[in-house]
Amino acid sequence: MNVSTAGAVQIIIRRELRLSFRRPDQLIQPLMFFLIVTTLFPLALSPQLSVLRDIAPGVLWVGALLSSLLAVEGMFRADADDGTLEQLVLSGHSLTVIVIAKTCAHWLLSGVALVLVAPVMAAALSVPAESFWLIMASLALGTLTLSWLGAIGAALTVGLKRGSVMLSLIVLPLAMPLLIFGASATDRAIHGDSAAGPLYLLGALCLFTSTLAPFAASAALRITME
Amino acid sequence: MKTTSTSLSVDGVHVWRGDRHVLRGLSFSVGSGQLLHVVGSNGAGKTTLLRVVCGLIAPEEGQVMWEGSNIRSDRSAYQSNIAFAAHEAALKADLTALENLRFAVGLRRTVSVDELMASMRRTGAEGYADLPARALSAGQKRRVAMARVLACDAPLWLLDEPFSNLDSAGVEVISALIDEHVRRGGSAVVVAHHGLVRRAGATQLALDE
Amino acid sequence: MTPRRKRLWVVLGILGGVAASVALAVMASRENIMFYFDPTQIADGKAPQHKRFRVGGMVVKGSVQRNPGDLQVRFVLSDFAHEVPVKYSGVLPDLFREGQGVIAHGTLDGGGTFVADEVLAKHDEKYMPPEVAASLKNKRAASTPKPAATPGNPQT
Amino acid sequence: MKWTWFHKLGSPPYVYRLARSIGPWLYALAALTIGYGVVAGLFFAPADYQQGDAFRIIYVHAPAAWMSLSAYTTMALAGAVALIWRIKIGHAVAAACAPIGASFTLAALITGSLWGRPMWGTFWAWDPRLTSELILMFLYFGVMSLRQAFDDPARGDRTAAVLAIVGVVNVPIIHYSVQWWNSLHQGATVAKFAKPSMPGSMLWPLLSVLLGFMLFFGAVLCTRLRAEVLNRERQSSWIKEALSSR
Repeated sequence: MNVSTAGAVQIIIRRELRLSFRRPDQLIQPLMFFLIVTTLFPLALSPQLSVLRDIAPGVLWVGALLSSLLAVEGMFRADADDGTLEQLVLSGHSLTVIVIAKTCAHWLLSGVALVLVAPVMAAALSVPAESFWLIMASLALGTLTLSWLGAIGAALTVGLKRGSVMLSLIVLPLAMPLLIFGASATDRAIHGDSAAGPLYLLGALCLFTSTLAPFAASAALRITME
Repeated sequence: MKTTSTSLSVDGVHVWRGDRHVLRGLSFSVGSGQLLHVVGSNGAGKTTLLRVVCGLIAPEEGQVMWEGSNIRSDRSAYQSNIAFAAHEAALKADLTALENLRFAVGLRRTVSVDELMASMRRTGAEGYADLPARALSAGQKRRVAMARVLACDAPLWLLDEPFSNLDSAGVEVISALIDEHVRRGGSAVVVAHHGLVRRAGATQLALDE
Repeated sequence: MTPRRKRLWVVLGILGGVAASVALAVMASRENIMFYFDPTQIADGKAPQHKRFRVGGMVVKGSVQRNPGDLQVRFVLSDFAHEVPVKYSGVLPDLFREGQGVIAHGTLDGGGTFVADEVLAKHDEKYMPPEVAASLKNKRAASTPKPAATPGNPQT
Repeated sequence: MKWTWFHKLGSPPYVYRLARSIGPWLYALAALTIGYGVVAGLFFAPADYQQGDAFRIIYVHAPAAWMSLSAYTTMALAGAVALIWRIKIGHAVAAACAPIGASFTLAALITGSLWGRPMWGTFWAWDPRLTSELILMFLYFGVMSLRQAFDDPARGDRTAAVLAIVGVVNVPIIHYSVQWWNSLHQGATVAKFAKPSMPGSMLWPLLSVLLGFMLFFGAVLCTRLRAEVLNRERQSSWIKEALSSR
C-alpha cells in the first residue's frame, strides 16, 4: 500500500521531467546562457585559434559554472511558491530522499544537456575532437557536483526574495576547487596529457558531495520552510 | 481507513515568530471521530498552529503527540498519516488537475486513475480533470485540493480555510465530506474564520491575539 | 525497516561514500596534478615540451651568472640527483641566493634549458639566528652533507 | 545535576553577565601577552639566518592565520550546538564570531602578501594554501550576508549555521594544503607532535602573540556577544535590570 523509497524517487523524477517538458524554456535558457557566455570570450580576447585553445578550459568551465547556477535557482523556489514543496515534504518520505530525487532530476535535465552541448562550444574554441570524450566526462562529474552544491544553495535561499545574488555568493566559493580541477582536466585533455589526476579528484569531489550534500540541503530546506 | 483509535494531542506548545509570541502554551487533543474547529482573528496563529501539527514547524516548547509518541521521533512515518490542505491549493500550474493528483497522491500510496477520478467526482471536480491547473479558478482549485485530501486516505485531515473561494454548493459538498470523514472514525483539524462548521461533535478552539 | 536499522544504513552509506572519495583523492595524489616537476623528472623526459610548468629545486652553488648591464641571469637548479639549467630575465626576489630553494615557472626549450618567466624563492619552515645557522653548517660539514628541505617536499 | 553549567550557558542573562565580567580581564591579558610578544619579537628576537629582519612579520601573520581557522571552527561549532540542541545563544556566539574571524583572515592575507613580496618575489601566488585561505574569506562573507538576508532573524541564524557547517570542509584543506600539494608556502613551524623548527628566543614571542590573539578573540567576542544578546533579547524583562544594575 505504502510507496517505497525507490518508488517515491521515481515518481518525483518523472514529475520533474514532465514539468520541464511542459516548460522547455526553463531547460533551454541556461543552455543558451552557456552558449552566449562562451561566445563572449573569443570576441573579447582574441579570435586566434591557438589562443582560443589555451583559454578553452577556463571558458568552458566558467560557462558551465554560471549556467548551472542559473539553472539551480528555481530548483526549490518554484515548488515553494505554489505550495507543492510542502506537499512533497509531507508526503511521508524522508526529506533527504526528496532532495536526492529532485537533485538527480535537476542534473538529468540541466547537467546532461550541458554535457551534450559542450562539444559544440569546444569545437568553436578549436579544441581537437579527440579530447571531446574526456571533456564531456569531466563536465558530467562537474555538473553533478554543481547540482549538489547548488541544491544546498537553493535550499538555503529558498525563502529569500532576491535569492540569486545570495545563491552565487554561497555556491561560487564552494565550487572553486571544482573549477580548478575541472579546468585542469580539460586543459590536459586538450593538450593530450594524462588527465587521470584531476579526473580522480573530480570523481572524489562528486562522490563526497553526493554523500553529504543531501543531508545539508535537507537540513537547510527544513529550516527555510519553517 | 485505519480503524485504530487515532489520537492527536498537542501539549503546551509555544511558538515565537521573530519577536512575536504566536502560540502561547496551547494544549488540546483530537481523538478518533472528532473534529476540531479552530477560529480566531487574522494573525492569531491559526496557520502556524496547523504547520506545527504538520511537523513543519518545531515548537520552541511543548510537544505534538500522535498515538502516544512525539511526532519528532519519526516525522515521516507520522506525516504519512496526515492529509494537509494549505491556504494555497498546491497545484502545479503546468500539470492537469489529474496529473497533479497522480503525483501528489502517488507519493503516498499506490493509486489508480479510477480512484482519483472517483474522489474528484465527490468534490465536484471531475469536469476539469484534464485541464491544466493554470486554467482553473480559485474555487475549482480548492475542489481539486480537497479531492487530493480525500484520495490520500489519511486518518488525520488538517485543513486551512477549506471553504474560501467556494460557492455555497461547494461549501455544502466540502462540509459533507469532512462530516463523513469524521463519522467514519477519522480526525480533522479545520481552520475556518467563519463559523461554517457547526456540526455535532465539533469542538471549537478559539485563538486570540 | 525500523528507524534504527535505517539510521545504521545511512551511517554506513556516509562512511562508504566518504571512504570512496578519500580513496579517489589518494589515487589522484599519485598523479602529477600541479604541473610541478623536479630536475630528475625533467632528466627522465617526463616534463612536457613547449608547455608551461613549474620546476623546483636548489640553486647550485657557484652556478649563478649575471649579465652586467641587463637583468639576464642563468643558474642551475638541482634536486641533488639531477640538474637543470635555467635562464631568466627579470627581478629576482630578495631570498634568491645560491643554495636557496626556488620555484620557476616557464617552458623547456629544445636544448634542455628551462626558460623561466617567473622565479619565486621558497623558504622552509625553519627559522634560526645566523650564528646558529653558521655553527650548524660547520657541524654538518664535519659529518655527511644532508640537504635542507627542498621545495618538492616541504614536510621532510 | 551536572548539566546545570550547560543550561546556564544557554541562558542569555547568564551569558551576558559572564561576558561583561570576564571581558575586561581578557582585554587586559591580551594586551599583556601581545605587548610582550610584539616587543620581544620585533626587537629582541634574533634575525633569521636567511630572511633577516623580514621574517618578523611571522609574529602577526602566523597567529592571524591560526585564528582565522579557529574562529571559523568556533563559529561552526556554535552554530551546530545551536541547531542540534536548539540553544539560541549559540547563534549569538556564531554571529559574534563571524566578523572577528573575517578580520583575522583579512589580516593573514594582507600580512602574508607583504611578506611574500620581498621573500618569494610576489604579492600573491595562486597556490593551494593562499587560494584556500581566500575561499575561507569568501565563506565568512557568505555566512555573514546570509544571516542578514532573511527578514526573520531566527531563520537567518539557522541558515547561516548550516552554511558555516558546510564550509568546515575547507578548514582541513587549508591546514594540510602545504603537505598535500607542492606549495610555495612553507610547512608548519609549530606542529602539535613535533619539535618546533625554531629556537626558543624566536618561539616564545610567537607563542605569546598567539595566546594574545586568542585572548583578544575572546575579549572581542565578549563585547560583540553582549551587543548580540542585547539586540536579540530586547523584548525581555531582564535587559532592563541588567542595564540598570551597572
